Amino acid sequence: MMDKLIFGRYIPGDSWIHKLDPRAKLLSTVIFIGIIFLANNWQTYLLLLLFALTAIRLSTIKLSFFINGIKPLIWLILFTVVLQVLFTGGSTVYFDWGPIIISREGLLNGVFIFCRFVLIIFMSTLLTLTTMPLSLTDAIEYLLRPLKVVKVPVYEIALMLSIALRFVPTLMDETEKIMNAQRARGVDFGEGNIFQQMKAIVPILIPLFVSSFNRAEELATAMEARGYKGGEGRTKYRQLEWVSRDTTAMMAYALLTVGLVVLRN
Amino acid sequence: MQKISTKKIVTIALFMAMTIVMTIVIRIPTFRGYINLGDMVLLFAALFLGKKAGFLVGGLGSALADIIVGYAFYAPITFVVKGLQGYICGWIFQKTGYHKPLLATIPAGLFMAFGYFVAESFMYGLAGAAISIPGNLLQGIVGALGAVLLEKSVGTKIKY
Amino acid sequence: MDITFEKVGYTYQKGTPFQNKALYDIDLHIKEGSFTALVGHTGSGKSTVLQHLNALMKPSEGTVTIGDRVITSQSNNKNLKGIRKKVGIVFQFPESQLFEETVAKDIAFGPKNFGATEEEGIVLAKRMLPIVGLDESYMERSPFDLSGGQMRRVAIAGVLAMEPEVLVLDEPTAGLDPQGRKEMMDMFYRLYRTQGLTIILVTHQMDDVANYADHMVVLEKGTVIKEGAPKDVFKDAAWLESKQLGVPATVSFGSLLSQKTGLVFNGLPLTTADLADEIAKALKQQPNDSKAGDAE
Amino acid sequence: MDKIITLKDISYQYHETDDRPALSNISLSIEEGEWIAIIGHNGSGKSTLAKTINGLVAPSQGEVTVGGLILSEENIWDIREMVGMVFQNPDNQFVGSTVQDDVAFGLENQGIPRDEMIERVKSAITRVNMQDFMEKEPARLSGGQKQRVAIAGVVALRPQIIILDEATSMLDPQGRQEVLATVKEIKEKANLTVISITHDIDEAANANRVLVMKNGELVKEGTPEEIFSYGEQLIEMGLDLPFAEKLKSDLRDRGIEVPADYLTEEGMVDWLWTLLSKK
Ligand SMILES: Nc1ncnc2c1ncn2[C@@H]1O[C@H](COP(=O)(O)OP(=O)(O)OP(=O)(O)O)[C@@H](O)[C@H]1O
Ligand SMILES: Nc1ncnc2c1ncn2[C@@H]1O[C@H](COP(=O)(O)OP(=O)(O)OP(=O)(O)O)[C@@H](O)[C@H]1O
Ligand SMILES: [Mg+2]
Ligand SMILES: [Mg+2]
Repeated sequence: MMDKLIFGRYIPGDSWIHKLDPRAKLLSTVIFIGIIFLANNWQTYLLLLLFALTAIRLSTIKLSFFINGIKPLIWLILFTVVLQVLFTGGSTVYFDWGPIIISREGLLNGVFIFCRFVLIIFMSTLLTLTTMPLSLTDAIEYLLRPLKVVKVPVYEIALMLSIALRFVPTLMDETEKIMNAQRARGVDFGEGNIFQQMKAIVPILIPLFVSSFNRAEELATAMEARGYKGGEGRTKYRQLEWVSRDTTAMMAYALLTVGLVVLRN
Repeated sequence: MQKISTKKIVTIALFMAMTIVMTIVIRIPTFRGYINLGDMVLLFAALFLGKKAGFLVGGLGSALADIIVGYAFYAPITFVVKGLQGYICGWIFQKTGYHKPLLATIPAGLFMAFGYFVAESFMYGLAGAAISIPGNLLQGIVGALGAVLLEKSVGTKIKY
Repeated sequence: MDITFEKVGYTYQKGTPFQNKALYDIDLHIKEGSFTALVGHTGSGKSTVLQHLNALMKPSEGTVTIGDRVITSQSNNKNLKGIRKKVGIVFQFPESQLFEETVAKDIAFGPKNFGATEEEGIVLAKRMLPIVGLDESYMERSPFDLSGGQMRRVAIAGVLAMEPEVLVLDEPTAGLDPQGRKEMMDMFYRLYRTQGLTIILVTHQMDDVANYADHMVVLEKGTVIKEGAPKDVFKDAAWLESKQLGVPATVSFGSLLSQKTGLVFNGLPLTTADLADEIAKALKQQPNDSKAGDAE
Repeated sequence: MDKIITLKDISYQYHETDDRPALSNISLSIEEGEWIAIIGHNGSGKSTLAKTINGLVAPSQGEVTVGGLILSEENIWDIREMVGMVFQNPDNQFVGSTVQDDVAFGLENQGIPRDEMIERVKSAITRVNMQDFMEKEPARLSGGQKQRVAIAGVVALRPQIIILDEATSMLDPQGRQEVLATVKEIKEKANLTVISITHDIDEAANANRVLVMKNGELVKEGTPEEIFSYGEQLIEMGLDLPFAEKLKSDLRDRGIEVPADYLTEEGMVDWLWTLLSKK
């Protein structure tokens, strides 16, 4: 259980994509989700699909990992697609029954929405699979820096994020240990109705929270003993390096955007 | 910039970690898949540490959880919606004199369901967004109740 | 109730890229009424073995037989409560499992899960407190206001209240001071002696093994590399040292003494009392021998 | 030798409602390069005493001098640079996400330039023999390894004093040995002053001087030999009996006359040998 969670769903590797600066990856994911709304015909979707598949190829991670990412959302996706198909009017009607109309436009729309879902999931899965959560917090901190002007305590927030990530595996372990201890005392988890299940969780939650507060107390003491006195005047050990590879990636996105603008209706 | 005490930084960080853990580990199966207890943690944080902490734990903790489990595309929405959920909870609790936690957590939970609805309507259209309302509402309510229970039972067991 | 492992193997996260084989080929027999010590390095698989003892884990390979229940990888998860009640586990740092408002309620939590009523639970709690060395005045106190050592006692009382036949202890004295450690070990030994509990103890303290256990199992890298009575296992001090497991102070002192004085012990003295007996005997014997010599 | 730490008449109480102060009228001084063990039963005030030395606890009365500076609001951070602390629970003092990040944490706090930081992190990690684990997360380390990283974090700051507050009590015997060996080696090389709070007899035996706390007071002090010769009383002081003492007491029960002085195990063997060969 632990291994999975230390990395999130990160799959170690050293492909071109793995090596990209996390800022570049984070930005590109955001850009991709933005420009996907530019696509409105099959040429543009095809272009996006090619782009995404190339990126996946470059990551050397098996396609099945990405397809797995779709599974949990499949019902939501299908439902949305069906609604799109049923309620989009159009000129070429195949079927008409009161408010329910199946038209050529509707079908096409359904297919496009489906593609949009798949593409978004693929690209965000790519981010998760190729980037360690820790480097992501580095990137988030960097991208938050401008907020310092409006008095947001960016250093402190960054520190919180990295401490949070550092403690996730520890707390997972602790959760598992407490669950085991309570199971040994006769608690059944995952049985009964929602209220019974909530009740079964109380003996995990309370110890977990109490111990977290104790941890916080001890950790804060340890940090102050090590000279932590606030964000000011601190230097940074970790540094991100933006190299030509990252610029190339951003250029690719610029080209993709241009391509979409040219091809869209 | 007002200085944040080390203890507060660490406590918020641990709450963020808890949000992630509760989102990932504890899943209560319901009719529409799962509900997780991330909301409960962020609402508890808002009650206990105030609105700003509620915003940080809700926004950053939950967004990080989204990224870790592979729904990075949800992270920006989550950041805003859950961040505000925490903030609203903390704000109401403060305005109402720290007496009635349910008065703060329930509206925050309702806001969350509404927030996701608005955000998702851009992605999936109105109908697609509407289908996640019941699930989100349930999760919001469970979170709201859970947070209040926690505040009652954990609050007496720690010195903060 | 006997517990038997046959060819047991366990793999964490089987079928994922992270799978990790923690146990293999374990054959083990724990007799009813025995006091078994389980020793081995950190990561050798002790805690993983423990969780098989009450079916918190199911073996990936092989079978675990607990009383008359047979657990394999195929067993379903229903009706395990019977096993959980009979085999009580005190996990490492058990104070972290406390959650109730009062000591009494926390102790009664286990029994209630196994069908006891509120009142029965309270009666049990009242009975368990003196066993773990606390008095009745603790019943209504919050467990979170107690000292670390007292919290641990309450947690142990919570497991004892389930009235298990087998008591499994994962490093129960870790982090306690020497006096607390001794009191706690004496308490388990009393339970073993007077109530006939079967005890399985995970420990790094070879002195505890020597003082209390009648059977010991040595784990290394996920499998059993030695099993037997402590007297026999500790005989091979060189082997234990080579495994960096150490020997009880009595054994190392005894061998130092034999080397220097040529004193031969009648069997390996494991406890300080045994050793003192042997030394006293030697001291009293020799004058007699030499007197006999003088007379000639 | 110079006094590196002087406490003058220190008292401290956590809450006004406490029935007795956590520390009352403690005075002591520690010389540069000494290894001090502080023992005492649970709640006797050992941790509180340690925390007054670097200002984590501000005594309500008395004066603390560290490295020639009288502790005050102004120089508290300078003093914390001189005093490194390692706490009991390995998990609750690991701040960084990996070994190297954690060791760097203290250096970041002091605003050390990055180039120098990289060098110091590396050499500190090498000191504690964790160089193969630079990139590892805490979740993948054993307790002993985590404590060694904590020591590296202290060493990187080049302090003059290191305080171990039951730093080995949650570890298995092997982890305990690893940590102690590491501290010993570093102490030799850097002429550190070590203060170790402990319940472990072997750890106390390393000290030049043992201080005994009881109910917030300093009740005894002496060399390990002097303190160990208290025999049965050691248990009340929160320490186990040395094996030789246990054996002595069992022999005494069997009507054998034993010396009152403290004996090491070797000493005990020698004594028995003379006794056996005399007869
Ligand atoms: N939840 C888990 N997921 C994956 N691997 C695990 C998990 N728990 C333990 N392991 C691995 O299984 C092996 C045995 O671990 P186990 O905890 O049983 O050892 P142990 O002998 O109890 O150690 P210790 O003395 O440190 O408690 C180790 O290699 C460990 O890394
Ligand atoms: N944070 C705190 N708030 C209130 N009282 C405290 C706090 N920490 C310690 N005390 C009290 O101060 C006294 C001394 O505690 P301290 O922790 O210094 O003892 P110790 O000798 O280190 O004990 P141990 O061996 O258990 O670590 C105790 O009575 C304890 O209950
Ligand atoms: Mg273990
Ligand atoms: Mg202490």
